[in-house]
Amino acid sequence: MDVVHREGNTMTLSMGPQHPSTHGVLQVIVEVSGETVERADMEIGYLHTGIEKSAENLFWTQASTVIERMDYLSPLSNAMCYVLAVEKLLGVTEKIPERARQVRVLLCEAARIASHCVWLGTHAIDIGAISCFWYAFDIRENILDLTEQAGGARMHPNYLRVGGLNGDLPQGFLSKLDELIAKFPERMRELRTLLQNNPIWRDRTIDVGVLSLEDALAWGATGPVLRASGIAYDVRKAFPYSGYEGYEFDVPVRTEGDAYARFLVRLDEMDEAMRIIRQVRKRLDTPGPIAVDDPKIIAPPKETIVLSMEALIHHFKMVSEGFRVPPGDVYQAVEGPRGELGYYIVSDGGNRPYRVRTRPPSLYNLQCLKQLAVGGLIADMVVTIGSLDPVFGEVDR
Amino acid sequence: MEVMPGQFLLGKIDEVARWAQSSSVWPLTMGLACCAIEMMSVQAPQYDIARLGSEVFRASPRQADLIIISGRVSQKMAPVIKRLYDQMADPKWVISMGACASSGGVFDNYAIVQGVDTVIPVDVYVPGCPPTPDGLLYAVNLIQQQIRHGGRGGIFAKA
Amino acid sequence: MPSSQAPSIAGAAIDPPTLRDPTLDDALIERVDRAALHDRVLALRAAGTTMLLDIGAVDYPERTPRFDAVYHFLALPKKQATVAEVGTPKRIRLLVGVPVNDPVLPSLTNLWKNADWPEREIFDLFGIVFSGHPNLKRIQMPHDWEGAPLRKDYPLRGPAREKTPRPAFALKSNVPAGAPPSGKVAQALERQTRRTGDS
Amino acid sequence: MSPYAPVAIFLGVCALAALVFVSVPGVLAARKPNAVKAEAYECGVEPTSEVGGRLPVRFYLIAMLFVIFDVEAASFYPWAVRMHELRMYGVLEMAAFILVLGVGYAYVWRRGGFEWR
Repeated sequence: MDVVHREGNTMTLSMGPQHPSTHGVLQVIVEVSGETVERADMEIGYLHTGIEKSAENLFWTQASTVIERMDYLSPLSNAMCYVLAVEKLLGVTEKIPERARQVRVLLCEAARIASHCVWLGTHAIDIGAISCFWYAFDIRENILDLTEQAGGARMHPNYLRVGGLNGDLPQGFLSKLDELIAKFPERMRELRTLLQNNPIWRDRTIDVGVLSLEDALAWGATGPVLRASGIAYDVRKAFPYSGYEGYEFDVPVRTEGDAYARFLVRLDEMDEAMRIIRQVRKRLDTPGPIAVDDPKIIAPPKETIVLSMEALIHHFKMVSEGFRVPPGDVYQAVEGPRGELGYYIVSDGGNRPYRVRTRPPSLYNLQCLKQLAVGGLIADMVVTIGSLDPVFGEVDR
Repeated sequence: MEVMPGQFLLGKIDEVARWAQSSSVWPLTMGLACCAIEMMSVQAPQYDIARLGSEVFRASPRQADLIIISGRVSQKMAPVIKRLYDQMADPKWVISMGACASSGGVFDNYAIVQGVDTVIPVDVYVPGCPPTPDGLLYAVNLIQQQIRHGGRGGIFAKA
Repeated sequence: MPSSQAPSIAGAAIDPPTLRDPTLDDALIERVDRAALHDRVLALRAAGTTMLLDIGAVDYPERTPRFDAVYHFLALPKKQATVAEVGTPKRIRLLVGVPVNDPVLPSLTNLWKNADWPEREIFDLFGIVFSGHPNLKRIQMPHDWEGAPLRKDYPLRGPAREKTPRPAFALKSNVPAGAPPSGKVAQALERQTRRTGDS
Repeated sequence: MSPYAPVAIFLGVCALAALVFVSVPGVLAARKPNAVKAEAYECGVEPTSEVGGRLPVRFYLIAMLFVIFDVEAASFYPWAVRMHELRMYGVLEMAAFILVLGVGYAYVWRRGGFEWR
C-alpha cells in the first residue's frame, strides 16, 4: 500500500476495507479538506475469489455452485443467467418446459425483493434509521424460507440446473407463497411510511450523489441507477427471457438521478416484482414437467433410476463426466437487482466451461462514485455508496 | 455461583467476572462475503443475537472482544485481517464462520487463503456455506462457554 | 489439476468463436484488428452506440494471436426514454486478437470513462498492457503479486500450492488442510507477526 | 458537624469511586502491548496520515463557539426555576445577560464564524 502523503490543508483518510458503511470490503482513499471531499480513489479486490478461474475447472453443472456465490444478495439471478447462457449454447432454450420457466421467474423476482430488502436495511442504517433494518429483514426471512423449502438452502440453493430445475416445488411451498403474497402489501406500506416522507431521510438523500443521464451512460451504469437518471432500460423488457414477455409489469423511471430517486425506483421495483409473482402464482397450479426430457443434459429423476437401465447409465454419466457443450461463445444478459448482469461464456466442446466472463453491474455502478463524491461531505459519500448498492462478491469476483 | 437461601448469590469474584464478561461478548463489524449477510440475519428479529448479549457490533477493533471472519479471506485481505486481529484489545476471541473462512471452502484456488487459521488463531469454527444463523448463534454460545469454564478472560484476565 | 477428481475431457476446438452456431448471433459480432480498434469505436460512437457495457478477455493458448479482448457495446437512446422508446437496443460485440509476444492494446479510457477498471482488471489477470491508461495498476490481486492468474498456463491453486497434494478427505491425512497465503503476502504477514511478537 | 458536611462526604465518595473505577481495571486488565496494536487504527491498513495530524481550524472554532453558547444556555436554568419569585428583577437581569452575549453572537455571525465551507 503506497503511503498517500498530504499536501496543502487536505487530510488523506482511508475509509478502508473494514468500515461499517462501505457495504463490503471497499477501500476509499478520501482526500478531505475539513469535511468536504476533494478526491475519492477506490481500491477494490479485497474479496477477489478467482471465481472465474474456479469455474473453468468444474463441470458445466458444478460451475453454477461457484457462480451463485458471486452476487450473494440475489444468488438466483446469477444462476439464472449462467443457466440461460449454457442452454443457449446447447440450443435447448425453447425446449425448457413452461413450469420450469415460471418457477425460475418466481424465484428470481423473490430474490430481487430479498436483495432490495438488504439494500434498504443497510442503506437506512448508514443514514441512521436503525429500525428500518428489522422491518426489511422480516420480508427477507419469508423469502429465504421459500428458497430453503424449494432448493434446500437459504441463500445458495443451487436449485436451477441447465435444462430445468433440480426438482419440483415441495408440497407446502404454494401455501407459504400465498402467505407471503398476502402479507407483502402491508409490509411494504410500513416500509414506505417509515422513510418515504420522513423529513430527515429526504434532507439526507435529495440532491445527494446526482448522476446525470450523460454521466450514467458514460459510466456504464445500468439497473436502478440508470433508471433513476431517466432511461427505462430493463433487460426483462428489452431482451425478454424465460417467459418474461408473458407478464405485464411496468418499469419505474425517475429523472432526478439522486439518492432519493434511486430509493424510490427500488421501492417501486419491489412492488412490480410482487406483481409478477402474483401473476406467476396463478399459473403454478397446473403441474407439468420441470426439466427438458433429454437425459444427456439433465440427470433423470431419482425414482426412474431403479427402474430402467438407461436412466441409470445416464445418471452415472451425468455424475461422473457431466455433459458436453458444442464449441462456440455466447453473451446472455439478465436483469439483476443491481442492473444488467451478463455472462460471456466460451465453450471448446469439452465438459468444462472454457471461459466464464461476468459483466458485473455493481462494478460499473460503483465506478461513478469517484465523480459523485467530489464536492460533497463525507456523510454524503456514505449515502451515495449506499444508494449505488454495490455487492463486492460481484465487483471483485 | 450458587443461590443460597434468602435470595443470596455466592460465588468467587472470578466466576462473577466471567459470568458478566461472557454475557456481553461484543463482535466487530467486519463482513466479508455471503456469511456476512447471514451474520446480518442473526441480528434481525427472527434469530436475534441480542438474546446472547452480542448484538452490539462495534465498528472499531479497540472496543470489540470477538471478531467473526464471515466470508472468504482473499490474499489481499489476509494482512488486513491480521492487522485487525492484532489491534483488538485482549482478551479476544475469533469465530471462523463458514467453510471458506475455515478451510477455503469451494474455492480451492490461487486467490483464497485456505483457512483463516493460517493467519490468526481461531477459537470456534462454524461449518456451512453459509452457516444458518442458528449455527452462528451456537458458535457464540460456545465462546460464552469457553469464557465461563475457565478459558481466557475472567477477573485476572489471562490474555 | 482440476479440483474435482473426475477426468477433464478437453474440447478439440482451438478457436471457439469461429465455430459459433449462427443462430446465436443475436448481436452484431465483428472481429476487429488491434490497430483499427480506436477508429472502429469512434465510428460506433458516432453511429449511436452510447454505452460500453463490458470489456472481457479470453486466453486461447494454441491459437495465434493468443488472447481475445471482447468489447460489448449497447445503443441506448441518449435522452430520457420510456420502455417503448428504449425498445430493443442494438448490441455490438467486438473481438480483438492480441498476440502473446506483444500484449498491448489501445486504452479506451479517453473515449469511455468506465473502461478504467475493466482494463486494469485485464492487465491484472491476463497481463495485457493498455497503452494510454491513466493509472494501470493491479486492481484485484495484491499490488506485488506475480503472474497473470487467468491465463490457462497459470496453475489453478497458485504457484506456491501447485504441487501440494489435494488433502484426501477420504483418508486420514496428516497433510494440514489449510495453507498459508503465498508469495509476498506471506512475507508481509511474517514481518507483522515478528512485530507483534506472538508465537 | 457543619451544615456542609454531607456535601463534602458526597464529593469525597464520588472522587473515591471515580478513582477506583479508573485504577482497578488498569491493574487487573490483561495487558499484551505490541507494536502493531500501538499503531493508529485506520480501517485495517497501514495508517496513511500520522496520528494527531493537523486539523483545519474550523473544527476548533466550532468547538469553542459551542462551549460558549452552551454554557450560556445552561445559566438560564437557575433563572427559569425561580422565574416567578424574581419577577421583573430577574427578567431585566437576564435581558442584560442575553444582550451581552447577543453582541458576541452578532459579531461572530457577521465575521462568518458559522459558515462551514
